Amino acid sequence: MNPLIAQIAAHSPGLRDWLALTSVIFSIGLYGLLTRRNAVGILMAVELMLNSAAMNFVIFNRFCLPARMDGSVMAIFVIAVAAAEVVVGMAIFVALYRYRGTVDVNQMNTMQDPVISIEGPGDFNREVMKNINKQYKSRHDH
Amino acid sequence: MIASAIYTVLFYAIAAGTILLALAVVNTRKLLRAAVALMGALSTTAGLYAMLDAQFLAGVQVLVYVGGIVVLIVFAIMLTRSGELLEDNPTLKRKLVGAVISIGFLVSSVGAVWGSPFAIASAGKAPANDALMIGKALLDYGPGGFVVPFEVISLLLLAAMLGGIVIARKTPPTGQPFTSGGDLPGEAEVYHPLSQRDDETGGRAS
Amino acid sequence: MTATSLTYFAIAAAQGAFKNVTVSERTAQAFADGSWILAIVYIVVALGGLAALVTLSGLVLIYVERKLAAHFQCRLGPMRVGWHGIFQTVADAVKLLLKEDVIPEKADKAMHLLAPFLSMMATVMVLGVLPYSPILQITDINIGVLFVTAVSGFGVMGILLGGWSSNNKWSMVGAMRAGAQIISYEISATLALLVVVLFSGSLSLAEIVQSQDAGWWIWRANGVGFVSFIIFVIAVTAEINRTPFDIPEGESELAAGFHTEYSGLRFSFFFLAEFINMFVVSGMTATLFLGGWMPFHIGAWAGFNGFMDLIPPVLWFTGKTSVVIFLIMWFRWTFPRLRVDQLMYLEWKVLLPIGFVNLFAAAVVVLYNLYPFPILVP
Amino acid sequence: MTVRVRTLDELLTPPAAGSSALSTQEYFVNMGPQHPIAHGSLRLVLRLDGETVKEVIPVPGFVHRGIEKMCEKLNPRQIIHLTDRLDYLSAVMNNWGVAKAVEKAANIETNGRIETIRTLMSELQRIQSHMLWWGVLGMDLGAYTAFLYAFRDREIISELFEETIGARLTMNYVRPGGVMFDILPDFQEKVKKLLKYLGPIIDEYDTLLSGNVILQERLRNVGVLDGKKAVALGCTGPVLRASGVPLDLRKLTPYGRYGDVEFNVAVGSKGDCWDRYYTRMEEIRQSMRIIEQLIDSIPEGPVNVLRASARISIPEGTYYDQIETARGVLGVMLVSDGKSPSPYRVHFRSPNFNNLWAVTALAPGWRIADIITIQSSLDLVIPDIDR
Repeated sequence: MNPLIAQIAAHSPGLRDWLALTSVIFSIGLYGLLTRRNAVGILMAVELMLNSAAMNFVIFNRFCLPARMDGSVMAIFVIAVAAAEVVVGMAIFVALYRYRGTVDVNQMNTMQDPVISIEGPGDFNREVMKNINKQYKSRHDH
Repeated sequence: MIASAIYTVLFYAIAAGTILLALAVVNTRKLLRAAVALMGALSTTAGLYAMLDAQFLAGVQVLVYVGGIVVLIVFAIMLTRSGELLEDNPTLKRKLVGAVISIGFLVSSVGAVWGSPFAIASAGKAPANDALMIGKALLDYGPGGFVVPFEVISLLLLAAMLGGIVIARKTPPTGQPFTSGGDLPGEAEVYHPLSQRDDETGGRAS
Repeated sequence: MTATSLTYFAIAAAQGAFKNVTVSERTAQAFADGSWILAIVYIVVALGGLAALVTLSGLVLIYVERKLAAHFQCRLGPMRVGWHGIFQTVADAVKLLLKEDVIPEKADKAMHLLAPFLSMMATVMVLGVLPYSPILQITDINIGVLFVTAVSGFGVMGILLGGWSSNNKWSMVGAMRAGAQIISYEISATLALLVVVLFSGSLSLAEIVQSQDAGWWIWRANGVGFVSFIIFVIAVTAEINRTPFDIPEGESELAAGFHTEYSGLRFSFFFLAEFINMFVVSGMTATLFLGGWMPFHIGAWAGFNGFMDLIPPVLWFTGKTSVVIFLIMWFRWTFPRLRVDQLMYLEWKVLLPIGFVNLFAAAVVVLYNLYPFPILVP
Repeated sequence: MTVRVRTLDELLTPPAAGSSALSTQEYFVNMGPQHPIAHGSLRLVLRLDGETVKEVIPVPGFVHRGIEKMCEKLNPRQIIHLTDRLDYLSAVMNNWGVAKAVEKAANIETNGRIETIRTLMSELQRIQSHMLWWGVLGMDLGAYTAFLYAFRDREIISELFEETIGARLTMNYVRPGGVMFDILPDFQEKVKKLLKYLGPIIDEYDTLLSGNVILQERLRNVGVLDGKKAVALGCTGPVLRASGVPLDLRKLTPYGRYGDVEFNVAVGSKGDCWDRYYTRMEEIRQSMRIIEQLIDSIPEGPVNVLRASARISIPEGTYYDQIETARGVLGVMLVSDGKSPSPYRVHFRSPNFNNLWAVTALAPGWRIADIITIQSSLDLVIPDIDR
C-alpha cells in the first residue's frame, strides 16, 4: 500500500475535528453578527451559527449514538425553526423598511428617544425635550 | 484504506470550502454576494451531512435552505433595497471587537472540545435507511419518539406563516379596523379599468 | 408545511428488496477490490456519459423541437444543413460558441458569470440519479426524489442571479417572475410526487421503478395516480418555464426576460439548460408515473409480457420520456401564455388544493388498502 | 445653527399615503423602439410599480417620412404611390381614399365595374389585414402557431394581388378615375375558390385560439374602453365598434358598391379586448359575405374613365373625403390653389394615430402583460401613425 495513502487515511477526521470545524463556522457567524449593520446581513450570520449548531447534533449522533437518529431529528427541528425564523424575520425587516426606509440596526433606536437628531446648543436641546415631553403628556391625558 | 483516505481528503476539502464561503458571507460588502456565498456554505454543509451518513438530512438541508431560505433572503435583500446600497464598512473598532470576541469563543470552545472526554461508540456505522428511521422517530411516542416536539414545530411553522403575513402585509386604510384586506390608502386614486366599468357603462354612446 | 412534507417523505421511504447495480456501486466495488484502473475507467465513463447525454439530449431536443414546431405550423423547419437539417443545431451551437461574450458595463460581473453555471448545474445533477435502465444509472441515492426536488433550488438561484446581475429592468422583472413561479409550482410538483412516494414506499428512484412491476402508478393508483400525473406535468411545465408558463422570458413582453443581457456561450448555457430540464422533468415523469424503464405488462398474459420484455429497458425509458417531451412541446406550440396573476391563481387556488386533497386520498387508499379496481397482476 | 427635529406625531404616524405600501419605487422602462411588441418602431414609456402599469406615454415618430409634405410636390396620380406606405396593410383602401377625395374634388364620375373591383379588392385586403392581426395577436400572447397559420392563408390572397396588381404588399392599384389594371379572366374563379377555402379556415382559427381558456382569460374584461371614451379619443374602426358604437362608413355613407350589398356591422358590447378580437373575426366573415355577393356581378366597362395622360385639375378650395380602412376612418384633406397640378396642402387623418392614444387610457392599472394584449387588440400599424 502506498505510504502516502496510509498516512492520509490515518488522519481520518474524528469527533474532535468535526467539532472544531463547527466551532470555526460558529465563530465566523458570531463575527458577522457583531460587525454587520444591515439586518439581513445579521440574519445571514445567524443562519451560519444555527447551521453549525445543527451540525453538532448530527456529529454527536454519528459518533456517540450511531444506531439512533435523535441528532438528525434535532437537526431537522433546527432547520424548521430556522425557516420559521427567517420568514418572520424577513417580514419584520420588510415592515421596518416600510416605516423607516432602512434596515440598518444602528438606526433602530426609536425606543430610546423620540428625538432623532439634534444639532445645536444645550439650551435649545433642553427646550426641544421639554416640548416633546409636553406632547407625550397631552397624548397620555387624552 | 483507500476509502478512508478519500474520505479524509474530501472532509478537509469540503471543510475548507465551507469556511471560505462562511468568511465570504460575513465579509462581502455586497449583500447579494453574501447571500450567494451563504448558499454555497449551506450546500457544502449538506455535503458534510452526507459524509456524516445523514443523507436524508443533506437532502432536507438543500431543499429548505437553498430552495427556500436563501431565495427568501435574496427577495428580502431586493425588497429592502439592501443590494443597491453597499453596506457601510464596519469601523476598525467594530471589527476588532468582533474579532476578539469570536476568536475568544473559538479558542475556548475548541479548548473545551479537546479537553473533554467523549464516549465514542466503537461500531460507528449508521443505519442504511436513515429516512425511515427519522420518520419513525418523528411520529413515535415514548422513549426515542418525538411526536410532541414535531407537533409543536408544526404549530410554530403555522404561527410563523401567519405572523409573516400579518407583519409584512400592506397597512390598512386609516380609520378602519385592522381586519380589512389591507388595501393601500392611495389605491383609490389608481385608475383601475374594472372599477371604472360599473359606473360608466350606462352612459355609453350607441 | 415543511414538517408535514418531511414526515411524509420519511414515512414513505421504506427499504425495497431490489438493489440496482449502479455505476457508483461498481466504482466503489472496484476501489474495494484494489483495481484502480477499473475504478478510474468507471468514473471516466460516468462523467463522459453524463457529458455526452447533456450535449446529445440538448442537440437532439432542440432539433426535435424545431422540426415539431415546423410541422405543427405547416412548414418544414430546418432543411439545409445535412439531411433534413439534422446538423442545423450543431451549426447553431458553433455559432453561439464563436460569438462574443458580452457583459454589460454596469453588471455585477462575478454573479453574471456564475448564474448560467448554477442553472446548468441544477440540471446536470439530476441526470446523475435518473435510472435509465436497471444497470444504467450513475448513482442511486436513498433520497433520490428528495434530491431531485432539492437541487432545483439551484436553478431558481441561477435565474434570480442572472436577472439581478444583468442590471436590466426587463431581466429583473423576468427574474422576479421566475423566482415566484418556480417556488410556487415546486409545491404542487412535490405534492404530486409524494403520492407516488406513498404508493411505492421509497424515495429511491430505482426502487420506485421497481415498485411499478405490477403496473404503472398512473393507473394502478386508482385515479389518484392519474390526477397527480396531470398536476405533476402542469407543475413541471411551469418549473421549466415553458409555454403556457413562459412568463419569465416571454419574448413579446420582456424581450427575453432574465437572459436578455446574455450572449454567446453563457446564453447557450441557459438555453441548453432549458432543454435538458425538459428531458429531466420528462424523465422524472416517466420514472414516477409511467414505470421508468419497466416494460408494459398485462396481468397474466405471459406471452405478451415476454414479448414486451424483449424490448430493452433503455428504449422503454426513452420512449416514455419522449412521449412526455412531445406533450410538453405540444403545449408550447398550441397555448398562449398566462398572465402573472393568473399563473399564481392557477397554482395557489386550483392546483394546490387539488394536490392536498389528492394526497389525502392517496394516504387513505394506501392505509386502508382500498383498491376498488382489480390490479392487473395477481 | 441647524435643527432637525422629528416630533412624536411624526414618528408615530406612518409615512404618507403613497409610501406606506411595500415601499416600492416606481420606475420607468422603455418598451420599444427596439422591443418585440413595438411592431416596427413605436416607443412606449411605461411608468411601472412592480408589474403594475401606472402610466403609458407613447412616443411616436421613429418612422416619420414627411409623406404629407412630399405630397405637395406631386400631382394627384403620383400621390397614390405614397399612400400605400401609410397603413401598409390597407394599401388599396388608402389608394381609394385619396382617389375618392380627388374624384370628389375634380368631379370625376366612375363606372360600376371600377367601383365593384375597388370594393372587391378592399374587402379582400380587409380579410388579409385582419388575418395578419389575428396571427400577430397570437404571437404576442405566446401562441406562435397562430402567426404562421395566418401567414399561410394570407399568402393565397397575396398571390391573388400579385397576379392582378403586380405587388404583394405595397400595392398601387386604385387611381383617380379608375384602377390601374383590369382583373384577369380567372380572377372570379380564384376568388370563389378562396372563399370556399376560407370558410372552414376561419372556423379553424376559432378552434385554435378563440375557444382557448387562456386566451379568453387574457382578453376578457381587459382594457375596457367604453363607447363614450372611445368617441372622445377619436377612435374609429373595429376599436370603436367593439365599444358598442356602430360607426362604419360602409354602412353610414355607402361608397363603392357597399350600398348594394347586404352585410352587418360587427359591434361589441363591452369594449374589452375580447370584443375587439371578436369584432374583427366577425368582420372577416362579413367581408366574405360582401365578396360573395359581388363576385358574380361585375359589370362590363372600361377600368379607367380617364385617359392615362389626362390632366386632373382640382379647382381652388378645400376638399375632404373619408373611407373605412381595415383600421378605421382614413380622412384625406386636399387644399388646392387651383393653379398648380399638385395640391397646396395634403393631410391624412389616420385611424392608427387616434387609436394609439387609447393605450394611455386603457393601460393604467393593468400589468405589463396586459399592455401587450391591449396594444395588440388595437391593431396599430406604426408607419401610419408617423407618416
